[in-house]
Amino acid sequence: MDSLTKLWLSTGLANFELGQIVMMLVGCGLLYLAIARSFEPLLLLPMGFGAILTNIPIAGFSEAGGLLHYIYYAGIDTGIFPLIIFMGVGAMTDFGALIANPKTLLLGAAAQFGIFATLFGAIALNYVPGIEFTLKDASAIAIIGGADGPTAIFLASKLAPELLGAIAVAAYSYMALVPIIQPPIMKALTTEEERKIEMKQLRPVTKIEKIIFPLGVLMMTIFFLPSATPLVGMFCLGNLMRESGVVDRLSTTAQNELINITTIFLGLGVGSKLSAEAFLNVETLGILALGAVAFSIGTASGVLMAKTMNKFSKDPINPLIGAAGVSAVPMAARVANKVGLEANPHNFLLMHAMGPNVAGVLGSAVAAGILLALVGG
Amino acid sequence: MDSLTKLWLSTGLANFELGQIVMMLVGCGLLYLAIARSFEPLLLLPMGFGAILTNIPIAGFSEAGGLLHYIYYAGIDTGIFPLIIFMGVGAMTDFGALIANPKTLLLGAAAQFGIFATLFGAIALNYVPGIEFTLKDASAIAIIGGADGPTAIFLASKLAPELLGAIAVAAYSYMALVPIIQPPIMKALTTEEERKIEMKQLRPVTKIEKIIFPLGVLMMTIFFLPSATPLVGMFCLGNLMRESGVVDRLSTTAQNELINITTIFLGLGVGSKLSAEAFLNVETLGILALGAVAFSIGTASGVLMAKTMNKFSKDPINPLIGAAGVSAVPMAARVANKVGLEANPHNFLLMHAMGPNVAGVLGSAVAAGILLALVGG
Amino acid sequence: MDSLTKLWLSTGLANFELGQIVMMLVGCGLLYLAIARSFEPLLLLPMGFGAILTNIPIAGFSEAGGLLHYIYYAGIDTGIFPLIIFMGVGAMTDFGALIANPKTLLLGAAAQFGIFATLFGAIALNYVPGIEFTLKDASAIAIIGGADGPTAIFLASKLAPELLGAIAVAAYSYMALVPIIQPPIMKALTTEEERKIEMKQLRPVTKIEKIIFPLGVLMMTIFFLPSATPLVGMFCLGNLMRESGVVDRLSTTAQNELINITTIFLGLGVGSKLSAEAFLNVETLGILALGAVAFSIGTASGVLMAKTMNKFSKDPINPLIGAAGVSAVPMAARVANKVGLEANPHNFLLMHAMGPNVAGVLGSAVAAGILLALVGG
Amino acid sequence: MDNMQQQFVEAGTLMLAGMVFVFAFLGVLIVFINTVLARLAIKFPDPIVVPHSRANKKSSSKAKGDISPAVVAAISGAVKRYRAQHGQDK
Amino acid sequence: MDNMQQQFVEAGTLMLAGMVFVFAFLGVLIVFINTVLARLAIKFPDPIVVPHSRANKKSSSKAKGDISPAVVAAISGAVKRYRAQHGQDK
Amino acid sequence: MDNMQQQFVEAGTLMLAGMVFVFAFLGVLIVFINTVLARLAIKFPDPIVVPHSRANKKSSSKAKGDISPAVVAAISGAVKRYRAQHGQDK
Ligand code: NA
Ligand code: NA
Ligand code: NA
Repeated sequence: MDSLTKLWLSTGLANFELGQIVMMLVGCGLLYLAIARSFEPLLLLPMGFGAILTNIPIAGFSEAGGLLHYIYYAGIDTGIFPLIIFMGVGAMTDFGALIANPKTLLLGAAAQFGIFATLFGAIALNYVPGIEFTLKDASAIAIIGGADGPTAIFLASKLAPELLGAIAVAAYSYMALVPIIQPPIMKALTTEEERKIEMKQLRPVTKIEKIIFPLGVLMMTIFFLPSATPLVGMFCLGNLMRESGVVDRLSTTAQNELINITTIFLGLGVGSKLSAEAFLNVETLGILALGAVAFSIGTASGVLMAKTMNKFSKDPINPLIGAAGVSAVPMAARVANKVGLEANPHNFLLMHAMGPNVAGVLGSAVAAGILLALVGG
Repeated sequence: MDSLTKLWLSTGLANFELGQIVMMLVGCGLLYLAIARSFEPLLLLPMGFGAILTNIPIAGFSEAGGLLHYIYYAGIDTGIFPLIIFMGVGAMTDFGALIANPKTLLLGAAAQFGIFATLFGAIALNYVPGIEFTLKDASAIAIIGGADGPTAIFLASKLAPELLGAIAVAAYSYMALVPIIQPPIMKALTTEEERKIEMKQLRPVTKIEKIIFPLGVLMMTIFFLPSATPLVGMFCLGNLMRESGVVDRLSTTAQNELINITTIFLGLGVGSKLSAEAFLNVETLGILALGAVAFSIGTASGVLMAKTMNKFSKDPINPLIGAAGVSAVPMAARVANKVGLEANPHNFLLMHAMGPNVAGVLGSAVAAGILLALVGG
Repeated sequence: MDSLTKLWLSTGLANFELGQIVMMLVGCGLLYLAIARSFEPLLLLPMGFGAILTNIPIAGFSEAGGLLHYIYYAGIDTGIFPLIIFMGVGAMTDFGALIANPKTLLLGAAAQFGIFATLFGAIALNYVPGIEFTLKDASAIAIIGGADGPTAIFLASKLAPELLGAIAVAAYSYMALVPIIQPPIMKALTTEEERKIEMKQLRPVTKIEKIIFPLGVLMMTIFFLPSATPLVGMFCLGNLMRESGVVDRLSTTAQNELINITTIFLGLGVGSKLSAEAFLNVETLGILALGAVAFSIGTASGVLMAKTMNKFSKDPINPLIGAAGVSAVPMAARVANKVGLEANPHNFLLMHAMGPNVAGVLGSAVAAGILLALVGG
Repeated sequence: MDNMQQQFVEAGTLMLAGMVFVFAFLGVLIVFINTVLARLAIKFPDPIVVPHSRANKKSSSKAKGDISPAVVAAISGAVKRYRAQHGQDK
Repeated sequence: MDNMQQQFVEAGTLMLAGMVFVFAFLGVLIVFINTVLARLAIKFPDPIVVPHSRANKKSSSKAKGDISPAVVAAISGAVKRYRAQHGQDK
Repeated sequence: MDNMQQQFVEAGTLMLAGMVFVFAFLGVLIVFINTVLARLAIKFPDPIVVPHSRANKKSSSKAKGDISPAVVAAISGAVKRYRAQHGQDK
């Protein structure tokens, strides 16, 4: 009988707390979004699974000696996993469209207004009882507006690790929701005529430009914003490996096995931050609300910037591509293309939208660097 | 001359101890089994090599600062390597046959009697002078009967790290010997008529069943046996990645590069536990003997359970597939198929034996969890 | 304004030191050599990039908590990365040519004179003011003559970590320069007649020989030089995985993804040692000079040994293949082949030069072991 | 040996508790498969993949030696061209 | 709430400084692309890959159903051999 | 400079000991290859892979433009079918 009692006391049923059950359901919700809805499944599946594991009573996944504990402290607390992901993303990114039409960098810049406006909004939320965001917290939340997962995880792990789970959930959920969030905003801010605008074909870009571009970006980051060099540096390393053409085996590995391995563990590690204490509170609701605001403002700023540029530009600019400035590569560019096609079946904006899209990645890495420099100290 | 003396004193020849030489021969024996006999070469080759390296005098592979020391403490002492392997095995496992014929889970349950009977036997061995197994030791030894390498390594690293080497050697050796150990037992316990039994074709299994199954297994483990969730959880994560169909690149990496990398280091790390002090003693002989007993009892229980079920079942059950309940995937299922074919050339049992085979993996993970819960505390 | 001041103070421009700028230019130089000149790009590209990153002011890549800090201390300080690379190189190496013509081992031995002569030279450089090499430093520098990158990094990390950056730069640069350094020396030391010598076709080598060879090499290293067993052991493990034919999936992973991942991080980690304090001094100039001397002496010794052997050998030996004894696999063998073809368009030395070439790898690993045993204590 | 006896009792208890638990656990899993999964399978059947007369194609190509129609078309074209170039078979 | 006001001022300053900086940074990048990269592109144009009448081939093969000349050559040989072996068409 | 001299002596000793050792080590390896490996090669020769007239096939296919027999068979079938379908060459 002693054994049976011991066995019963060692069951989950005898030890569950309500918060753990709720968080497991949250984890199941993330799995549902990942599997049934194909919402960013590469990260949400391991993240949802990690959320379930971390909330198992007794098992101690996230306590000293537990698997998720090791993963979190080795890979996320150190910033190593997001940086490896960023290297892989860099190795997957083709800056050709951006170099061919550099003006689109301004769209990537404008869309970052989503970040800074959200920062303001996060501070305003302090009026709500139960919410108390420091400037660091607010900065980590605001980066959701950058629509870039690894950037958000990296910044949150540095500025507000206790909010990391909620921030990552919000960032990836809204990234997956881009095809739903963006089109109404894009349509509301543009006229039918504007959406019909066809753009000039892009010029071909030479190999030397593509090789020097990441180095130029890195140099500028070094000169003006060293705090962004971890993110930008690893991104540029990946891109240089890709474009140099002399280390194809490293580039291929960075784009495939290495990023895959890291993604599994990054997802598990982020999921391990979805504990009841850290997630089940008013602040999480605030973060989710702010995330939606951030994406909307970012989209709007990008579109409005593109409208303005179209007025002054020699070559026509379809305002829709401004929405791609929030990054969320390549989904946002595809959304711009789709909305454009709806207005004009001959209007192929995909390549033109890739410019602001990758500009948005740089833009939000720069914004993250600014926040680290000014708030992180 | 001084240099020459120093050089001589730094040779292996001047520093060998007998135990080290014997253990190197053991390592060579494992390499021989792996290469010439194809005995579980994926693990026995690196394990044998690790055994050689760890016994090199002066080189200090397993001392602080040595390569095997890092590997062991980072990957095995923490349990990370066996868990990654388990995730990869999960990503390789198709539960279709089990879902189509869930009764076979009982065969996987019955075969675990090999584990618990061995536990009893290990305690009995304490009558032998020179052997003194605690209940923890006995539990770690008993898990050999689970016929599942990573489970055995995981449990031994938690309950009896000093026996890890001998346990891993026994587990993998007997797993490789399954085609030799099992057939006589299977034939002794069945009649020619029973072996000829053909089974009904399995029904097709839908995608939703395959997706929900790992989640259901995980939930049950959480409810009833949290101590098994590291093993079962990672296994189910791998299986979910496989069946969900939305993260194929993660699943592929888990089944290939990630499991390969981990296997190399797991083998080396386990080999590093094959030092003379830990291996050259009566206890190792006891472990080897108990391992053989464990496999035999597990096989017999599985077959006898299948015989019994066949008597009460509507659809005929060939008792041979009970032997596959020990796990040792997919070897034991192949053995069942082969013995079946010998009795009846039209009798293809492979798919039917895969059910108890994967049930055995779950069964031994559950058994490991019970031992951890009751003995590990 | 406060923010703007803070932002300005957080720029790189406000914090640059001259040494950092120079070292970034050195990093750019390495990138140039890697990309535009294809000089050992697999290592020089990440190394050059690491050199840039480590010299960014404020960013703190190589300080506690920085990415390169983690990489260096986890992978290079421990010796793990070079050993994994060595395993991969072992899995890529075919010892067939060496086994078919074992005499070529003597060429691999002779070429190591480049190492030991350079050790003497490094001590002699202590006469130069500003240079003060201990015997450990001199040994770490001398190993450049081994023309084997991972061996040099491994030894330098053990004997003279503060010189690691300069040693790695020298080793890889000269390895890339082998097609320029070697031919004049080879031509100066051989007659036109000698270069025309055609060699007997190599006998086929059986599988069993290829399997036992790495084990034999390991056993001899254990007997006579345990301090070389980390390098030789991992090399032989890789080779055994290759030749055994039973673990092809491990061998393939060791030759591809695992070595690629490790190469990226090894390069970054080595680059992180290219700080201004460690690199911008007279000692670096001395190391670069000694490296050139080492390669030249190694080449010359190999050729002279081959000349001598040709006089006493029954079968003709083309002295050019002696130059391949420095290792730098497979470049040095190709150089021998090319110079041979220039003298005699029917003279295909590639396979014959592979013997001394891989012998050179063993030779320099042995030399590294000797230095570790006699100087490292 | 009082100690041994106690150990045997413990081992025996473990054996009993363990086997009961394993059977219970896997038994519940059977129930889970037969109820939850079975219902799910009915509610969410796999989409039926319309093989758009793939079977036909397969059997016909098999009858003709496993050459796919695409290859046949390609070869037919090639043979025509060959003849045109070489002026044969006219 | 003095504290809140101060936080708003800080947040506002951050917003201003941040947006100015982001635009300045990406703006300089535009200049970089339009000057440095543009000049490099002129100085080091991509090597022109001579398509050795690939265009011709392509169009011709398209006209004839997308069969490459190499395949045609192979098939021609095969047809010849087939005839030789079977003694047809003589 | 007494210290320098001592260092030179050490370096010289290292050079001597090192080169002797390297030659001895690799020399013994030669002996190992010539004795142990050579004997093993005789005792365990590689299984002779019967190339089932692969050599013939190779040379014949080379003579006919490197088309494998399988492809020829496939094409032969295709040609036959083509004729059957088009009623030519009868
Ligand atoms: Na962005
Ligand atoms: Na089992
Ligand atoms: Na060498």
